[in-house]
Amino acid sequence: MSISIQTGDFDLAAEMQALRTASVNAGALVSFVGLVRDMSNAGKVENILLEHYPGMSEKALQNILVEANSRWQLLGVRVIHRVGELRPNDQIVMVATASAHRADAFAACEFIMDYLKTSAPFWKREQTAGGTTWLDTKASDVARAERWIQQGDME
Amino acid sequence: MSISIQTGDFDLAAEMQALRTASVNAGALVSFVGLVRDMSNAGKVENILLEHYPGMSEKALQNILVEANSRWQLLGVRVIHRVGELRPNDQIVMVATASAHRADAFAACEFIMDYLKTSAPFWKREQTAGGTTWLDTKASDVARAERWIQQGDME
Amino acid sequence: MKVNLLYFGRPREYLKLAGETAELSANAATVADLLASLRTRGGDWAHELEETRVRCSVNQELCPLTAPLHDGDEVAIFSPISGG
Amino acid sequence: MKVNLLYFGRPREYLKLAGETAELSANAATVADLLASLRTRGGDWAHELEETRVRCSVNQELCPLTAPLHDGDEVAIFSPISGG
Repeated sequence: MSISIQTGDFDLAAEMQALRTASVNAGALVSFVGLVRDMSNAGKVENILLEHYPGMSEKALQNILVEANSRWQLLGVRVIHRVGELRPNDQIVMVATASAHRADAFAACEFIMDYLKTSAPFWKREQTAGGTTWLDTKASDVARAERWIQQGDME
Repeated sequence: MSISIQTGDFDLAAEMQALRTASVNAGALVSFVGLVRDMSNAGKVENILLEHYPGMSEKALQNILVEANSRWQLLGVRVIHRVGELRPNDQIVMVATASAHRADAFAACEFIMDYLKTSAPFWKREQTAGGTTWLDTKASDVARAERWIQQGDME
Repeated sequence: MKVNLLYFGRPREYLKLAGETAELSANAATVADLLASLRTRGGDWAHELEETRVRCSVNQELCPLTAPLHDGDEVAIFSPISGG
Repeated sequence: MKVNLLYFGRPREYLKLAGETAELSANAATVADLLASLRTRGGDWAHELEETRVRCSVNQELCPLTAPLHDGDEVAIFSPISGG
């Protein structure tokens, strides 16, 4: 399990190779990469600013990974979240999971993204020709995160 | 939508880069890579032989991708399946999806793998110290594929 | 009638045959009938082509063993699929 | 009592403040009380810290605005989170 919060870009290839090497007897690798879209509800996106809460952001991601490990058999997990100014088509976030079986790798990767979106302290400010907007939490992300709620965990 | 069935290895990095470039305004990229595990029920795996039904295998994968495209908003899909002799930790299969939103990219990637496992004509022969075995369809894969069945489609 | 027969997976290996053209009697109306006819060859044929061991496609579509056959069909007989 | 206040997202930009140490009266028992007290500064404070606009954490755990406060807590006030 490894987490990075960084301003620089990441190399998906190198990350996947490292995960594969570190995850002995893995049969399934799943990756998610989130990109800055060039069109938003407000129009053509010029850039976005990603802010986080240093200290809490690492802790929140760590908690999500601990929970994922308790729910699924994982051989490796890697999360990278970028902060700072990003442009359309830039990579924002990567979640990669390794498991013996694909069901666990898929579920854990989706779970981590859904919780990251709704419980890790990151903020996006979008800049369009019309000005800047701090984006709201998406209702669809909240709904997705709620699918994972089980009795007794992560209130 | 692009499908390859090949004996040679593939470069996940190059494939993901190509998918990202081709998928304009994608916000989410999901990839699955299946690897040869080094331990099976029969013991330590020496190698596996992957056979397919030329002509039908391409057609079966194409049908799965058409179905995926009809269910989800996809900006790009790439499937590579290797055939021939493979060794433990070798890459067997890759499915990568690009979409504006991650829900579609995740669902389509899982759907394609679940249907590939149960409806595309590929066969694995596993070699261990005890001899060779043609693997059976896994009941868990059948169950996973059945989750996607909707009234009126893909009988 | 004639069908173009292909074998894949375990039967291809154990029967040492990738394909053949089979001349069928009018009684061989389904894949199951075809299998029964092939099993009369005895030996590995009787064993490898037991209904529980094989799956089939007709004209490159997966189908149950009850699928009807027509002259010129491409019929494949194989062990359960296990790719990915 | 004293709390260490941090601002993130929209309030951090519009209040032009990353953090401060706030001295609270004994009446400010919850985050909601703290917000009410901060809103009395008027102007952008009254607007940006409306309850519907902000979310909070206490000691780096997300919590509802009804969360109780204790001396020395690290309290963060921010717009809805939107990472990933």
